[in-house]
Amino acid sequence: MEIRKSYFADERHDDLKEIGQSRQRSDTAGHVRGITPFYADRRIPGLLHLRMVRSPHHHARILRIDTSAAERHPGVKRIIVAKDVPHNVYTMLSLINFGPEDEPVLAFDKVRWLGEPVVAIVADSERGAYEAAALVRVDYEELPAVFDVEDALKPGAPLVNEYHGQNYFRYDSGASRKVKLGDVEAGFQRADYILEQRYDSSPIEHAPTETTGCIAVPDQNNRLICYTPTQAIFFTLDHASIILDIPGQRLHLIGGTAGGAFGGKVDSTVEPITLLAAMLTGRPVAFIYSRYEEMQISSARAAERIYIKDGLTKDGQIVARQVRCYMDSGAYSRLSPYGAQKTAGHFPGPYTIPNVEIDCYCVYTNRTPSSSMRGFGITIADFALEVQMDKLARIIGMDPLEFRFINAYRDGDMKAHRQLTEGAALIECMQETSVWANWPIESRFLKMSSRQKRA
Amino acid sequence: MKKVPVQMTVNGEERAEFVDSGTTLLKFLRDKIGDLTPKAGCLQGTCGTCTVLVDGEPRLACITLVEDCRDGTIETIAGLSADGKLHPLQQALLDHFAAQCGFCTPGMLMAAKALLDANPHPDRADVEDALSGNICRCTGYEPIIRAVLSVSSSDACRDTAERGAV
Amino acid sequence: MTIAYQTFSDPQAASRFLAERREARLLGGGTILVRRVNEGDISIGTYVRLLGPELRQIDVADDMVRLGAGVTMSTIAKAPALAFLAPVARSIGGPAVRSAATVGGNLFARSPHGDFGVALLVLDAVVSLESLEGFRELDLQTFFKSRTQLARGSIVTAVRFRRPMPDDFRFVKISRVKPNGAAVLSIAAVVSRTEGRVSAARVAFGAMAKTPVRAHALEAALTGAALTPHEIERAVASAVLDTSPSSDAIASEWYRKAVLPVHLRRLLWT
Amino acid sequence: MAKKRGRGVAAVNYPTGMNLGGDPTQALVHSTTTGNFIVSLSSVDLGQGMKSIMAQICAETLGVPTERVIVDTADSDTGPHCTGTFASRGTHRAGNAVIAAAKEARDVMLEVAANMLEVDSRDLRTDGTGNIHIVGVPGKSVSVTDVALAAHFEQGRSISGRGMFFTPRSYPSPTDGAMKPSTCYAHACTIAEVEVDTETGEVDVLSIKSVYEVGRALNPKMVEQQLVGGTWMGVSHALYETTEPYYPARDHAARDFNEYLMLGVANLPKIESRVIERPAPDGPYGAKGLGEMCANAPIPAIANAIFDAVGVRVDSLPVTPEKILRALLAKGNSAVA
Repeated sequence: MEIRKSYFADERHDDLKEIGQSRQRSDTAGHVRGITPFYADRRIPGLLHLRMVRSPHHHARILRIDTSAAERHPGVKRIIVAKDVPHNVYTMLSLINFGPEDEPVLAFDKVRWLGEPVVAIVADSERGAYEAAALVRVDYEELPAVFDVEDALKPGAPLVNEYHGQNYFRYDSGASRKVKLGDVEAGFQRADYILEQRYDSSPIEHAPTETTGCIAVPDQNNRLICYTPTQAIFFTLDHASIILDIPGQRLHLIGGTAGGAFGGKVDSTVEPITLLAAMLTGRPVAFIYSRYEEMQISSARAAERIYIKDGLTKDGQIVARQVRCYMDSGAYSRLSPYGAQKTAGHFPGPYTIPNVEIDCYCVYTNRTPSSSMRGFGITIADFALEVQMDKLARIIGMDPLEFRFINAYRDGDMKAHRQLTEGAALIECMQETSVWANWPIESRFLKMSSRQKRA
Repeated sequence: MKKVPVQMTVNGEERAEFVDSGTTLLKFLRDKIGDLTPKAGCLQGTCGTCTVLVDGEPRLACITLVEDCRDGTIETIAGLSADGKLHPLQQALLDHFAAQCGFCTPGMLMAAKALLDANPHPDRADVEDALSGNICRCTGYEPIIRAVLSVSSSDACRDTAERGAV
Repeated sequence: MTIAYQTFSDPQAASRFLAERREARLLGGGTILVRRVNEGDISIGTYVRLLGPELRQIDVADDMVRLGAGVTMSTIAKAPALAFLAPVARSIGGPAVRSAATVGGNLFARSPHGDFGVALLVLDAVVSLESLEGFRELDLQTFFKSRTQLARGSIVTAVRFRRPMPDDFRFVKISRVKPNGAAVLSIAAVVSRTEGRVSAARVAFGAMAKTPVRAHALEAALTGAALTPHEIERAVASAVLDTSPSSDAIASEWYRKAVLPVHLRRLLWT
Repeated sequence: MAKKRGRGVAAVNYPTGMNLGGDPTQALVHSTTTGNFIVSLSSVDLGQGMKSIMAQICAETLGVPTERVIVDTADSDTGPHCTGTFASRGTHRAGNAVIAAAKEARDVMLEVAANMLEVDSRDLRTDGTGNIHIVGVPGKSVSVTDVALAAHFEQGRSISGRGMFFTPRSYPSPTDGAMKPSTCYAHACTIAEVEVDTETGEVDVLSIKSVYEVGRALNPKMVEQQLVGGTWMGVSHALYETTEPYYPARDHAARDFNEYLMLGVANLPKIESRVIERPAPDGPYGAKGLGEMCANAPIPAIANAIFDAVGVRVDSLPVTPEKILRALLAKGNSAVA
């Protein structure tokens, strides 16, 4: 990897002693000896194991939950159902005052996705927990389910989540987070070409090699320790204290080492219930997702559907861009309403376009809730944007890289969300790539600068 | 609970223990021996984080029963640097910045050791095959492949090491 | 709550035990069974381990090969007498899977797994089966057709087959995840050529049905065909006739059928 | 066999830090008796090396070698608050907090040293190797160890500092979406080269060349780790990954690593990276977040390269051989009948 110091040389400082040096990582020596302590490496005597009884249906009413046979199973220490959870219905975004509480820790009236937790079994062995789980009887009445984001928004679609009352998250701007600049219709009028395209993605899993989980241990002084790979110690702590309805000072979270996370370990879905199990039993409890759970139960990167409509002039200016984006949040919000909002702020991409209209919807369907993942709100948008850019260039017979230079944002340009561009460097990245990869472009583009004001 | 005796050599040490019958080698190593270096990444035999050597062959400890390892010889990375000095493979991973979260690292190292024990001069395809059962989600594999190839002394393997300079 | 581990050196005794105990299962390399237990399958209560050197033995006499059911993929990959099968064995998972996975276990692997069975099928292998009724042999085609209905307590103890002429055996496994991910499909073929024509052909497919299958229509079309692009193209058109692939996480039914002739042509022609 | 090659380009930017701000992070720094420094945080190292980078940032600010800094983090009893490690915020937010804390600690350290050397602390400089010198007076210096000992046992001073970094929360306008999502953006441009098998739709990504603008590469080897690993994930996303291969249908959902397809160890393209630096005014030593961005540009670059190679567009992720083959057949471009 080469650092090309000729770019922005006057803005760089090279007089630093530690910064810019490839110091060895402090943790690698532990990694290669296998002594880095991950949460599941804590050896705690008397550890109990938690397993979930999960919904076998995508959408169903719960008629009856019978745990009596499971309770009698030897080795079972505690069965936990919704009523045992002090603050059962929560939303993680409540910590930043965002949206209604919409998700139960344990389902009680309805299940809204295949795999939703209904009953937690705490037993003295994994096997014992599995055996007891098989003895739990839950009667369901299946309900029609909806899996497609646009179907979910049609009149008459099954209502996924009653806490929202409709199958989308309601922003203060309405059904979608909106960004508007200029007048797109006027822009389309001015355009020589219009291109409207649809882009889709399927859910993607973080797939960290270490599955999500935690170990909760009752401590002295009426406190609880939780060994966790959470990406956000205090986010998880605050969240657990809300769900358990106990003051935060009773909780002591110890983490800081994750066997991969990629955004999937922000959710805090395991810590509250495991802490509760430790409180209810007075014993240390481990809840470790199986690989199946990691694949299908832990949040995914949301599937998205994105429509982009562009107005283009013959000389390569994008004069209007209209985007409708649907983020498939699954049955609950988790962090998706925030992600959809981030997407809205990201469009129309790193390009200066005078007329922009963005609508990003966070849509509820009967699938595994989605949440943050590396590139949250951006990755799929960039896929759509950059394929669209390629198509636009080809419409007018222009080189796709040169086309990007024409439209690339520069310092001082007004963005759609009304911030002036600062610190732009897209042009320089493209210049270096062009030269290095031998992708020829006209010399005028090699002379451009992100710091040069647009004419 | 039925306890059964098992005896084997773990990283050069004779071990005799009573275990629950049907115990996996992974559970045995982690819970009985206290060797936490093999990791439980999937318990399905699909990720390689629990890779150890049994009688010199790479095995997935999560789907191997300890009763099938009686009188066997088990090697984990806890034994690689037992004398306090890093094994050349460990040093190579360190030098190549070939670990990030570190969770796959123990299994990767044992898979690589199995390869080099059997074939001291592997080519790139050999290394790819050797690591093909080990999932890494952080590094993109390339630094690990190069680290393993760097341990081999053969010139041929150095030539094939680079699919490209990073 | 623990799982018993019972060893037998007499296959008949093991067979009796398995037939009597619903919760007992025969253990091979653990890739299927131990995984199921780890994942919470509580129907399994006893692992049955069949011991005996013959189970792990490879015997080659003249051109007849006998593989004990417990022979692992890594053993096959290293066996000089079975060099033609090494690419098949090496295509099955990473090295740690191969040092566990057995010949016997592979015959029970569910599609899209079980690539070694595809090779055995094309070799016209015969399966040695131990059950309450005693010892019997089944040709592999019959075995695959009936493997889900085998009497309780049936144990595969060995397979035997004739080693093909050098160069007649061909195998390809198409994986999306390289080098040896699960199969989109696999193809094994034994094609004898005489004077530019196919004198005899056996072809089997993996992941193209619930079990490995022989491609009878294709074999008929190939036999007598000239080894020219045109005639091979004509023959491979009948490849899909004996297939009924499923859709799964690796590939769809449509895709498997669409690319089977392509990979087949490449295997036969190159 | 028909294999066709093509190239595609994509250019992206990426916001650093939690969208719309409002995401504080704190750091505390103190010296031990012998002049080693402890950084107390609650930020989580996800494997990207956050702890090491914080040590480097702290060391630079204090003017001591990195190995003298220990990072103690992610214990809610001992570490001050951090919003969390996500949204490319770790280096930026925690790094700034560490700089602030280390500056405060440095000021005390220099005051103690100034007392020892009987000069004004403004006339002192650290040499980065563990000594403090009087500017312009060669040979007049004290070691950081002696300064720490003196602070503890002679001057009764705590060499310590508190740091907080906070970007005020921006609330989007309900009418036009005016908002401030981020204070700085990283950039990337990627060119992907692919080979497409027109009979099977299989794609081999041959090479990925990317240029990244990251503000400042604080530790180039660790930047490279992110770029290579992130590129791998991007290629993997582009061609392989999904938990629901028949989305929106829920059939055949992946249960394990056999079924959850990822770019295999023998599928790797040649990945090459270059870095340019335009320091962010509010970045720690100019750094921006890059760990997320590097997975993004390869995806459209590959999709565009596939089009360049075989003239079909697959506009849904992942771009599987089946989707390509169907597109080729629809266009009459495949050799398959």
